[in-house]
Formats: sequence, C-alpha cells, structure tokens
Amino acid sequence: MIEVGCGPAGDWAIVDLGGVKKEISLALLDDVQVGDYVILHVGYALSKLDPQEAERTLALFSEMAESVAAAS
Amino acid sequence: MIEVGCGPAGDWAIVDLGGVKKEISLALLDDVQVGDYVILHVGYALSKLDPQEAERTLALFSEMAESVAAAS
Amino acid sequence: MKYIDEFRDGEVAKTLALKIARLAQPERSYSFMEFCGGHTHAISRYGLSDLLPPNVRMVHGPGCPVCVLPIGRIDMAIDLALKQGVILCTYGDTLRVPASEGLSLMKAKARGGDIRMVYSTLDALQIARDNPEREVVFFAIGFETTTPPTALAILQAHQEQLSNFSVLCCHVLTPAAISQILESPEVRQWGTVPIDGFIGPAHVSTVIGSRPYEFFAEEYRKPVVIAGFEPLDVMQAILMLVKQVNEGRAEVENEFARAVSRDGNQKAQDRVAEVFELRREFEWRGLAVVPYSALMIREKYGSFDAERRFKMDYQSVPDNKACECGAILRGVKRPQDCKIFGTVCTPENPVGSCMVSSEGACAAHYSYGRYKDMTP
Amino acid sequence: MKYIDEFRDGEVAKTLALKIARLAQPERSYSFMEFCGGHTHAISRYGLSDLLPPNVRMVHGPGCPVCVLPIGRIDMAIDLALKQGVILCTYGDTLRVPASEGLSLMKAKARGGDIRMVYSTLDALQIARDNPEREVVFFAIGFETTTPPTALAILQAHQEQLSNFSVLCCHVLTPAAISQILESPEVRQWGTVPIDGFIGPAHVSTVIGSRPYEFFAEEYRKPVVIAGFEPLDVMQAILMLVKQVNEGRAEVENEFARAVSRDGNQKAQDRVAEVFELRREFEWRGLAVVPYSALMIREKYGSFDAERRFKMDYQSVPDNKACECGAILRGVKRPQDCKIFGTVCTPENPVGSCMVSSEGACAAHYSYGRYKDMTP
Amino acid sequence: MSEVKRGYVRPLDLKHGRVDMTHGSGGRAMVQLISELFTRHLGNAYLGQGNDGAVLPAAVLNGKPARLVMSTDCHVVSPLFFPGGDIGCLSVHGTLNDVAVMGATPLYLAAGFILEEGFALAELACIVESMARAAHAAGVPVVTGDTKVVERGKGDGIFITTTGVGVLPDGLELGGARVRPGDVVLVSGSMGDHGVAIMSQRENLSFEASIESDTAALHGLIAQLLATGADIRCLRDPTRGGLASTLNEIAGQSGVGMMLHEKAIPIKPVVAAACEFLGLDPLYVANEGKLIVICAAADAPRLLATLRAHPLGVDAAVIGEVMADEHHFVQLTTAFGGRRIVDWLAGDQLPRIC
Amino acid sequence: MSEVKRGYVRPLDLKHGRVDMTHGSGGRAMVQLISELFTRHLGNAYLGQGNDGAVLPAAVLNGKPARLVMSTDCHVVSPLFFPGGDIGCLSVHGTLNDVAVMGATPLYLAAGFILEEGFALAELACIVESMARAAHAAGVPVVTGDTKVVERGKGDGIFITTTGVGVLPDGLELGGARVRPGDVVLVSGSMGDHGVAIMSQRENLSFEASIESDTAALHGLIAQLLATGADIRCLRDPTRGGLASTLNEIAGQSGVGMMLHEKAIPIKPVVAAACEFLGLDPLYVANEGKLIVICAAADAPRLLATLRAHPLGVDAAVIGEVMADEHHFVQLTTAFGGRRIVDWLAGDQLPRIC
Ligand code: SF4
Ligand code: SF4
Ligand SMILES: [Mg+2]
Ligand SMILES: [Mg+2]
Ligand SMILES: [Mg+2]
Ligand SMILES: [Mg+2]
Ligand SMILES: [Mg+2]
Ligand SMILES: [Mg+2]
Ligand SMILES: [Mg+2]
Ligand SMILES: [Mg+2]
Ligand SMILES: [Mg+2]
Ligand SMILES: [Mg+2]
Repeated sequence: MIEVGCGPAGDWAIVDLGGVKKEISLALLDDVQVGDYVILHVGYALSKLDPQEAERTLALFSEMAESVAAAS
Repeated sequence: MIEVGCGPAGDWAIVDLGGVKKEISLALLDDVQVGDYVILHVGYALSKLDPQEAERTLALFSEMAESVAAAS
Repeated sequence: MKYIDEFRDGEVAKTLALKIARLAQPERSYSFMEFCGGHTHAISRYGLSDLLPPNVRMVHGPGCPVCVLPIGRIDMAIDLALKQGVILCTYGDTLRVPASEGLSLMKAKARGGDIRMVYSTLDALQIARDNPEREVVFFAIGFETTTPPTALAILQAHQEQLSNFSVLCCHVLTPAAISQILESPEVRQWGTVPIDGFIGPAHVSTVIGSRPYEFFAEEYRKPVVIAGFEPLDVMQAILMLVKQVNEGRAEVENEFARAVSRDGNQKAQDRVAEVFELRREFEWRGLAVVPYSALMIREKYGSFDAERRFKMDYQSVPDNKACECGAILRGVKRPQDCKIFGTVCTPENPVGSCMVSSEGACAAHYSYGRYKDMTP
Repeated sequence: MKYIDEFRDGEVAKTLALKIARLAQPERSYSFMEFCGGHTHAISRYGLSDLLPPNVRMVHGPGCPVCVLPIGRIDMAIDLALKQGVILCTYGDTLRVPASEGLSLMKAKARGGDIRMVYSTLDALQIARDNPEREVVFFAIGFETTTPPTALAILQAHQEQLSNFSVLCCHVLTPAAISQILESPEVRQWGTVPIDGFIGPAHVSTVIGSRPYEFFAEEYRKPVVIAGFEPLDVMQAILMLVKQVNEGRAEVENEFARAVSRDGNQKAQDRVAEVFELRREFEWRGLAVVPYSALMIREKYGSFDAERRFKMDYQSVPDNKACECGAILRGVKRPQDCKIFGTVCTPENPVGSCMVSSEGACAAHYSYGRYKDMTP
Repeated sequence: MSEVKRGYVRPLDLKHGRVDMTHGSGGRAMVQLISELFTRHLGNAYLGQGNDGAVLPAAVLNGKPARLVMSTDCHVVSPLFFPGGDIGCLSVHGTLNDVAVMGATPLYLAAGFILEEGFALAELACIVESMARAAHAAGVPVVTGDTKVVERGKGDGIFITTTGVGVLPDGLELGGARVRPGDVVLVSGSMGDHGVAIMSQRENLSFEASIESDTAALHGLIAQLLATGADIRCLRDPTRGGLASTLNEIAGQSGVGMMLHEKAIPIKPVVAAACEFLGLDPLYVANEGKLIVICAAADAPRLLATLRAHPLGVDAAVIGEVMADEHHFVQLTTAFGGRRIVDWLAGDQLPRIC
Repeated sequence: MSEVKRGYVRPLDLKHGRVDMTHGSGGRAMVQLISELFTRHLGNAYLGQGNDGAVLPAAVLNGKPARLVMSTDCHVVSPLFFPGGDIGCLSVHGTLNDVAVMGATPLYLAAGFILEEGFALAELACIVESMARAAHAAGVPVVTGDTKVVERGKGDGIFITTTGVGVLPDGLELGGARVRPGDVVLVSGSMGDHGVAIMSQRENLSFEASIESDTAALHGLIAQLLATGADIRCLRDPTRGGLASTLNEIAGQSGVGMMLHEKAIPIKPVVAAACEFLGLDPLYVANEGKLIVICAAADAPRLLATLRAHPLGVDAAVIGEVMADEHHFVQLTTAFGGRRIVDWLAGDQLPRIC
C-alpha cells in the first residue's frame, strides 16, 4: 500500500507488489494507511493483513521446524 | 432490356449490355417492352432509345462519309 | 454493344473530321462550350481534339456535377458524418472533392466517418432499412439526371415511413448555369473567349427535353446542338455547330434525337415537381451565388430534408486562392492556365474540384491530355 | 514479495511434511476436503500431495466459482449476448465453461456476441458509461468474495443512474454448499470417502469471518481449519486437522489469522445486505437445487437485475451424461474416475465445468497431476 | 482408474466450428488447427519438419549456385470466394507470379494466416484446400507458415500473406529498368477479367456476367518464353492498378515513354460492357494470370507465337511500343484515331481485389 | 502556359495524414507511400530494384552451396507500441529468430503490411523506422515488400508479416525431433518479460511496472553457441505460449519427457509479481528475445558459459533434463519439493502478444 485516498471519493489506493504498482479500490475497507498490507480480490481490498498475526504464524512454522530438527 | 415488370411494384427490369445483366428500375419510364433499348443513369432508365432515330443519325454519318469520299 | 459501338467507329470519325476541317473557315475561329462533364470526358478519353482543326476549339463548361459543388456543401456532408455520426451515402466521385481543413469525404472516412459509396439511391434506401437505429443521409448531388431518382427515393421513404432516412439536397439546374455563364461579365467581356455555340447535354436533355434551350438560342443568339455522349455524337454536333455559325443561324438542333424529345421525360419531371421546389439561391463553385439555380425539398417532405433535420446552415468557404476552378468552369481559363496544375494539384491531391472527377476539366486534361503541354 | 515468499518456503515445507507424516497415525486414513478452488489450485500447482503421507488424502470441494455454475446459467448469459445483443461482461474463466449446443461464452463471442472479459466490476461500469446506447450486463459469479464488489457496482450504478447497466446475479453462498455436502446422502452413506475435516476458505473468510463455520464443527462434528492460499498455509492447516482428528476435537481453528477475524468484514457484509437478499433456491452444478444457497437482487435495485429487465427464466439443463462433475464437486469421485477424463474432456475441449478453471478439480489434475495416473 | 488414452484429441468441428481466440494462443488448440487443417492439406516433408522454419535444399541451378529471388504479397481480397477462384489459390498464384516474372523458377512458398475470431472452419478448410491444389499444380510446396487470430472486428475473415523464393540462373537479367526505346510491349491475354469477376460479386453492384477471374500461375508460360532465348527486357503481371499502372511503373523505372494502341489491347466484350456500366476503364482493372512482356522489337514475333501456343496465352497481342520520352508518359492512340495519356490509377473506388 | 514541373509530388503529410483506401489502390498514392516511407527507411539495393521481387546473391556459405532456411511470422501485437519495443522491431526480431534457431545465418527479410484505413501516417513512420533500425542492427536487409489497405473496421491499425531466408551450413542439424533422454535444457535468460510488458499496457489491466519487452535478435548469440562446436540438439525461442508450450512441442516432436526445476528457472521478481496479480503462470508468458538450448549433458557447462558471456544471455541457466517418457510429459519439481506437470497452455485470455 503505497498511496491511499486518491480518486474523487478518496477510496482509491495504489498498491505495490514486488515492484508492480496497481490502482485498487478501498471501498470495502476502512482505515487503511500507507504501509499497510491488504488482501486483494478482483480489484478490491478485502481485508488488512495483521503483521503480528503473520509473524505468529511464521513463528509457528519455525517452531515446528525446530521441534522436528530437535527430534530427528 | 431482357425482362420487364419484375419486383413487387412491377417497375423493375433486367437489362443486358454485351452479356452483362443488371437489374434496373423503370420507375421513371412507362411502356417499356422486352427488346427495347433504354438510356440508363444511376440505376434508372431515363428514356427509351428510338431505333429509327438512331438509324437516321447513323445514316447521317454515312452520308457524310460518302459525300466526303466523293469529294476527295 | 448495340447503339454504342456504332457511335465509336474510328473510320467514320475520320470522315467527320475531314468534313469539319473543310467546313471550318480558316479566317475565323470557333469556340464551342460542351456544357456537360460527360462530353468533356468523351473528348479527352477519345482524344477528339486531335481530330479537330486548330481553329475549332472546345471550351469546358460547368456541367461536371462534383466540380460545381462549393467547399461549404462538402463541409456539411463531412459534418454530418463526423459530428452527427450519420451513415452518409454518396456517389463515388464526391469522395475525393477537397473540403475545408485539408479534408475530403475520403479522408473523413479514414478519420472514422461512416461514409459509403452507393451506385444508386436504392442502395441508400436499403442501408437505411438495414440500419434502423442509425441516421442515414443521402448526399444528393447532380443535375437533372440524378434529381428524379432522388425524388423517387424521398417518395419511397415517405411511403415506407423510413424515418431514419434523409437527403442533403444539392441538386442544381442546367439552364440556370448556362444563363449565368452567358450573363457573366467575364464571359461577355473577355473578348478572347467568345463562345460561339453550345453542345447541349445528353442525359440531362432526356429528362428536360430540348425546349429549355430554345430560350438561349433566341435570347443570346447562340446555336445549341444537343448531342449524345459517344464520340461520333460529339463530332457530329461540332459539325452541326460549325454549319450553324457559318450560316449565321442560332437554333436548337438535336443530334441525340434517338433519346431526346422536345418535351423530355414528363414522368420524371412530375416526380421532381412533387418533391422539390426552387431554392431562392445556391452557391456554385466558380459561378458564385446563382438565384433560382438549385432545388430544395418541399415542406411536405421536410422530414426527409437533412438540412432541416440536423438544423444545418450553409457556410460559404472561399476556394484555395491559387485555384482557377471558377474561371475554368466559366470557360474563361484552361486547366494549364492554373499555376498549380500538375504540381501541387494532381488527381492524387486535388486542390480544386475540377481535378477530381474524370468529367472535371483539370482531371481530364491531366489524365488524358497533358502530353500536349510538354515541350517535346 | 513480503508475506508471500515466506509462505512458499520449500525448506519449511519439508519440515511440515515430516511433522504431518509423524503425527498421522498409520492405522487410520485422513480425508480432508479443501472447499475452495484456490486451495485446490495451490495443492496441484505446488505438488503438495507429493509431500503428504499416503494415508492423508485431499478431497476437492465445490468451491471453484465457475465449476458450480449449471449449464442453464451460462445459457442465460449466452442468450443475452447473442439474442438480446447486450455487451456481456464477465470474469475470464467463465468464458470457457461449456453450455448447451456445444457453445460456451468464448464460442458465442466467435459467433458475434459482444462478450468482454473484465478484471473488476469497475471495468464493467466503465464499459456501461462508454456505451450509453448499448445494454451492458455484468455476469456476476462467485462466492462471498466477489459479491461485495458486485453490490458496490449496483450501488454505484444506482447513484449514477446508469440505466443501461444490469447484473445477471449468480452469486452463491459457501455455508449452504458445505451443508449440502454434509447432508448429501452419497457423502454420508458412501463409506469409502468419509470427510474427516475441512480446510476453510481463505478470501471468503476474510469477508464472512470464521464464525459461520462454528455451526458445522458443532452440528456435524467436523474440524475446520481456515487457511491462507499459500502452500505453507495449506500444509499447516493439514497438520492442524490431523491433530484435531487425532485428539478427537471438532473445532474451528484459524491458520489465516493474519487476515481473517471471527466476524469478517462488516462493511462488505453491509453492502451485500443492502443490495441482495436470499434466493429461495438455486441450482448448483453437482449439488442439484439447494434452498437458500444463493443471492438475488432486492426489489429496490430491481432495475439493475438482468433477469427482471430481460424477463428471463432459468431453465435447468442436464449435464453431459458421461460427466462426473457432480460427484467430483461433492467429493465422492476423483477426476480420474470419469470415463472421458483426458480423452474427450480436456482443457481445450472441456465437457464439464471442472475441466475449465485451474481451480477446477479436473483441470487441476489434468494440467498438473495426471502423470500420477500413468503406468510408468 | 481408466488410463488416459494417449494421443486422443477430439477432432476439429469442420462443419460448424469457428475460429476463436484460443486458436491463436500458442496452445494445443492452435497446434490442432495447424495439424488438422494446414499440415493436412499443405503437408510436405518441409512443412512436416514442424520447426520454427523449414530447412530447404541448396539453391543450385544446373549444378551451379544460382541467385535467389524473393517476393511477398499480402492477400486481402473481398469477397473471399469469387468466380474462378478464391483467396487460397490467389495467394499462391499472386506470389508465384511475382517470383516468376523476375525470370526465376519458384521453389518454395511460406504462408502466414491472420484469421478473424468467428471465421468458419469450413470456409477455412475450403481455402486451405484450394491453396494446396494450386501449390501442388504449380509444383511449389508451402514449406513454412504461421497463424494468428485477431478479435472479431479487427480483421476480415482471413488475410493470407505468402512469400516465395525462387532461383535465377546467372546471366538472366530482367527488370523494369531495362526497357529501351524501340522495344515492343506484349500482353498474354485479355485485360480486366479478374477485377470484373470480383466486382460482379460486390453486394451493391451485383451484376450478372459470365466472367471468371483469370487467376493462374504463370511460371510455366514464362519458362517457355525464356527458353526461346529472345531478348526479353522485362516481364510483369499487371495486377492491382491494371495494365495502365504497371506500364507507368515500368516507364518510370526505365525513364522511357510508351505508345499503346487501343485497338490492339485484348479486352473481352463482357469485361468492356461491365466497365461501361460501372464507369471504369478496363486498363485499370486487375488481372491475376496475365503477363506483360517487353522485348526487343526483333524478338516480338516469336515471343507472340510462343505466348499464343500456350493455353494461358492464346489471346496474346502486341499492344504498343516503347519510345524516348523524358516525361515517361504512357500514351495511347485511341480506336478513334485520337491520342491520350494512359495515366496511373488515381483514387480507388474498387473493392479489394487481391 | 506553365509547364508541368516534372517529378514534383506533394509530400505525404506525416504529421496529420492518415492511411486511406487510395494508399492500397495500386495507383500513385500507393507508390508514394512506399517510396516516402518504406523505401526511404528500409531502403537498400535490393528493395531499390523496385521489381516484383528482389534478386539476391546466391546462397553460398564459405564457397559452398548451403541449404536455405525459410520462416514466416504474422505480427498482430496489440498495443503496437509497448515498453521496450513496437510491432516494427518485433516483426524483424520475431522472424530473424525463427531462422536463427534453425542454426541458419539469416540473410534476407520480406515484409508485408496490412494497414487499416485511418491509421496515422506518423505512427506508421515510427514503426517503419523501428523496423529499419532493427534490420540494420541485425545486418539483415528487408529486400522486398507489399502493402495492402483494408477498410476501417476490417483490420487493427497495422499487421506486419515478415518472412526470413537464411543459409544453413552442411552438416548442422538442429530440430525439435533431435532431443534425447539425458540431454540438458538451458534458457538464455528470464522468462515472461515480453508478455508482461505487453499486458502492463492493456487498457483494463494497466498496472505500472518497470518491465520492458526482451525483444531482440538472437542470431549473434546463436552464432557464438554454434561456434563452440558443442552438440546442440535443438534451439528454439519460447514466444507465444511461453516456455511451457515450447517445451511441450519439442517433447512431442522427439517423443521424450522433461523434468524442469522450478527454482532454476530465471524469472524477474517484477514479472513474478505481475503474474501473481493477474493469476498467470510466467512459464506460459511470451518471450521475444530468449532462447531455449537443448544439448548433450556433457556440453551444458560450456554452453552455459558462452550464453552468460553474451549480453543477451547473462541470466542463462540450466533448468532441467530430458528423460524417457512415452507420455511426453514436461514435468517440474516445484520450489516446494512437489512435482507437477507443466502442460500446454490451455485457452487464452491474454492480449495479442506477437
Ligand atoms: S489545377 Fe487544381 S487548383 Fe488549378 S484550377 Fe484545376 S482544380 Fe483548381
Ligand atoms: S473430466 Fe470432464 S466430463 Fe469428466 S468429470 Fe471432469 S469435467 Fe466432467
Ligand atoms: Mg510481391
Ligand atoms: Mg503479386
Ligand atoms: Mg506483380
Ligand atoms: Mg510463428
Ligand atoms: Mg469484420
Ligand atoms: Mg515462423
Ligand atoms: Mg517467431
Ligand atoms: Mg519461434
Ligand atoms: Mg505486391
Ligand atoms: Mg479496428
């Protein structure tokens, strides 16, 4: 999410995915800030991505990895 | 003029010019018969060709030719 | 082809040429105007001037239908196609006539105008039937020959209640043009190009008959010979004109009696009278504004009048300054007198309307006759 | 790509695989249905089944949006395009779904239908604005993810009074489909394919939240793990399902907590509720007529409903007799159980809808996995 | 589990099927179209190689390396099927003739197809079959090709671009720039047949006339002319723009003038009549199986005899002479005894004829 | 009387002018278009001959007669101008590469243009200039051509069909049918750049990404590969249908299978990201300046080194091996450790990319 609040109604944003920039609609999602990550579908942001939850999930993977490594 | 009186209103005809057949309109000319020659313009017969007058004109040319030939 | 080939016989032409050469008096010169573009084309196409003695000269008249259309009329047609989005139907040669802003209907077509060449008003009607959701305008040009088919198309559209069809009427009248030429100060004053007689139109005369020319013959003391479009017809008419001049006569003679009567085609005239009335005035290219020289659609059929339907006003647009089409149409100048003939103005890039149709004096001379201008 | 690449890490996958293999008890077999086509695609695309022990089997569910469209619905769209002459806008995969008479939207397009692929409802609205003289219909398909954008499009069209825009609404509901599967006599009776748990949708759940699955977990005693679409998400979800089964639990767990909350996206739900109401019944391909399983446009926005505007009735059309799509969508059969899989039915010439999208079970197996069927 | 039947592909529906965008995608649908239609009909060992290009035997003539001649023509004729031919055979003849008029023996053809979404496969099959027949009759294989599909409304059914390669023996020099004053101009037959045949099919003209396109491969006839050893300056096929435009082109290239004789130019009565109707001049109407031969005056009689002895040249005639003219005018003495220029075609109100 | 100024022609209006039907008529307007645009930019001694075809020097390589290679491609790409190129240079590269991957040295190009009435002459000039630059840079002249104009709505601005001819030394045999189990598959660089560059311009996608088409002529690179003397089985450019379709084609021709390694396939992050957005697989996206090399395993290292030493091959990589497989599957080990088929492209929802 590199730009927020463009367009006449202010519910447009520009997202960046690995160097690809695209205009999307924020009409289905409130309180989006520059720097947020969002889940996209057919040109709309459907939900914000929670970085802490993401880290937690990733940590879960790693934890597993360790426990497996420890066990084997 | 190889066919006369086709079409719903009967004012269509088929003309033949040197083997080319084409449908034309007789809406501007009455009393056309099969075998008649007509003057055509933008798809319409404008007037009938009078064979006798044509022969007379051609004769005029020949007469000339003869008189010139006689004189030279 | 019967009644065609006989009138193209080169052997007969030679004897006619000989006869003209003999009759033409060496001490005088003969200038005859062929009014019609059809005759202009025949003269160039068959190389007739090569068969005439030097003192018998043909002067091209204003009878090429696309040549006399002023720029403003083409602009109206282009406007209909590009701005009003209509399907504009027109006869082929009209496509290349130069209009304002470097456009022509051909170029307007390349810019996206839906412009279709038709061979007959019947095609235009059919296009209107096939495209009920579109406005279809027939750009109607020409003299008395093309007017009756336009009248019929309007009557037919009226009967069918073909409400998406209309006509941009630019039909003009032959007698008015001849009058204008005879009354033109230049033609009357410029001593070098006196017109000694006219070759009267072929197809136009099948419709209007020979009677309308009687007035000119009497009033202006000019011989008129109505002639067919075949080359021998033209040769014969020239011979008849030379004779009249020699004998001091100024009569209407009919070389084209095989197709032209004194009264013409009454049925066609009736249809025209039903649909059209005289326009108070009309601008011609080269002849300026000529009163009562064109037709407009009667009130009764006003819904088929594109000028009314699209609320269009005619805007006069001056010709290209270098272009001599006007003088050429009046018979005062020849194509090769125009400074840009064959250089800036060519059939590929016509500047004036006379360079468009093969019935136009400039195009005919360029395409068929310009070898004569070359220093050998 | 942040939050994407981390979830595709092959090294982590290996350890997850090892963990699953250890946890899966050799004496029992585990069958999990991934409801969503997005998961089906991820499983095939990344070759996940190669990483699972033989007794952990993934069963494809009915969550591929184009797969569940019955022939009659595609026929309605084709009818709009070919007979009503509308501009029909649709998401890409829909183009190739087989319809009656050997047609598909792609073939209807080749027959002259003005059918346009769009990436977003916004494109469809723009097409309607750009073609005010044409009727523009958006063929709206999909589950709860694509429904909110359709609702917004209708609200926008309403606000702009875009009277040439309408929607052929075929939006369906995930919970209804899951219920139907769980209540299907085949699924319940055919002992060989018990479903031991579900991978819950990713994007759908961002909208509806995790709460709706709680009912199934309780009522039918089936564990549900909501998972993201990345391959590690799927692996992790499988691991969590194995655990639940082993431990005899039947809970809703959320592996995709980074994007899914218990309540989902309230704003999106509100928009949907404003525009749509439940349909009394809707025919699904493979699941037959399911009561209250789809949405229709409310009376208030009825002028944007293509079914009302074009007075269309849904006509049920039986699937090709040989096609096993229904059983496959219910998880009862696998693609390779269909007699015409890979011969008459291929992605180039799909007979059933499951052979169309890469989210369809047959297409996924054909395109990614059919090497497994080959005798080596 | 039923094993996948290898190699099974549901065949193209050649009766009701239509080209759709997948046929141009580079996927299996395209490969199927190529194999079931193009390779099937046009098939030969070269095309069968199935690579990005065809590998062809060396360009050698009578054991010696020969120069190559290469020519290409896009074919966009409308309608696609016309009396006496179709776009398929036309696209073979049109390019073969351009190679042949250079004096070369045509050896190979390449064909590129641009298909419009929605084009009927049945029509496509007819066209490809016709191409195959024409190529076979001419003894020149289509050795490589390409197919693209464009959306409906971005094309016109089918466009075919063919490219020909031939070999030219050393010492043979023909070309538009080699014409000299005193040379003689011959044509191999009547002018305007092809264009009139096309126009007779045009919707709003649609007249009836028993006229067929003259579309034909001329390399056999040309080989016989070359075998005479006569001093031929230039050969050309008067296609688009007709006799008039082609001669103007040559006059410009060689910096000469020409004088034609109207009476000598063979024109079928029915073509003359159709042109009369349409207000056209047959000298500007296209031909697709006719040859212009310009040669040293002394060689004209035997070339005329050779032409007339060949089925494609029975109506051959000497139609004029080349003369010095710094203006490069092509002129004509009319049947009437007058004289006029025969200029380039100006404008175009004709349908697409090739 | 003012004498006609000989040779004067009002020049084309390259700023505001548009193609109209007269430009395809065979008359002077067409000749003017050809001379002021095509001959002017593409001009060379062959094209300047102005005849129906070009006469070309004999097909001889190192003093010996060489086999010919001929290939043709129609170019219908939309949009006409895209990041990194346009239809003009693409039409040169696309055909040159097809000749070059046969192992041949491309020598000559023919170009056929199908123009839509209304096409801006200014755009046409840009395209022809780009073609000329590409042909010049490649050292391969456009020796003959053709131009047709179709009515508005019957085309799409411009289509260009190019045909290339090259010479192939005796003894060199490359082809899709020569691949054997145990061979190694290399690519010269990242996959999908061209297709993504095209899609970034598509109206209703229009995303922003700093990605350019890779369109380039590969014959220089190929000459260096051939010069190594390595045992190359097959070269091919993975254009329409991408790497996946091209490898499936080869697998079918040779009757083999392949195993690719996802991690080894070079894909630019921005291309991967764009594909993520669009739901596409980069293995199916077109390239226009990339090469597939299949060679004997032993020769892979030095070919890889040769590729990487060339500016067009810096990102070259070994991506897989050929294996025996009666089903001719192209398979892939995923970065994830799984395995899957890489099938032909099915369907096509992509814009026209070549
Ligand atoms: S040459 Fe052109 S500009 Fe000059 S008078 Fe004739 S038409 Fe007009
Ligand atoms: S293979 Fe085709 S016909 Fe069979 S179940 Fe799958 S989609 Fe239906
Ligand atoms: Mg050519
Ligand atoms: Mg040709
Ligand atoms: Mg030629
Ligand atoms: Mg190709
Ligand atoms: Mg079309
Ligand atoms: Mg090729
Ligand atoms: Mg190529
Ligand atoms: Mg290739
Ligand atoms: Mg050509
Ligand atoms: Mg177009």
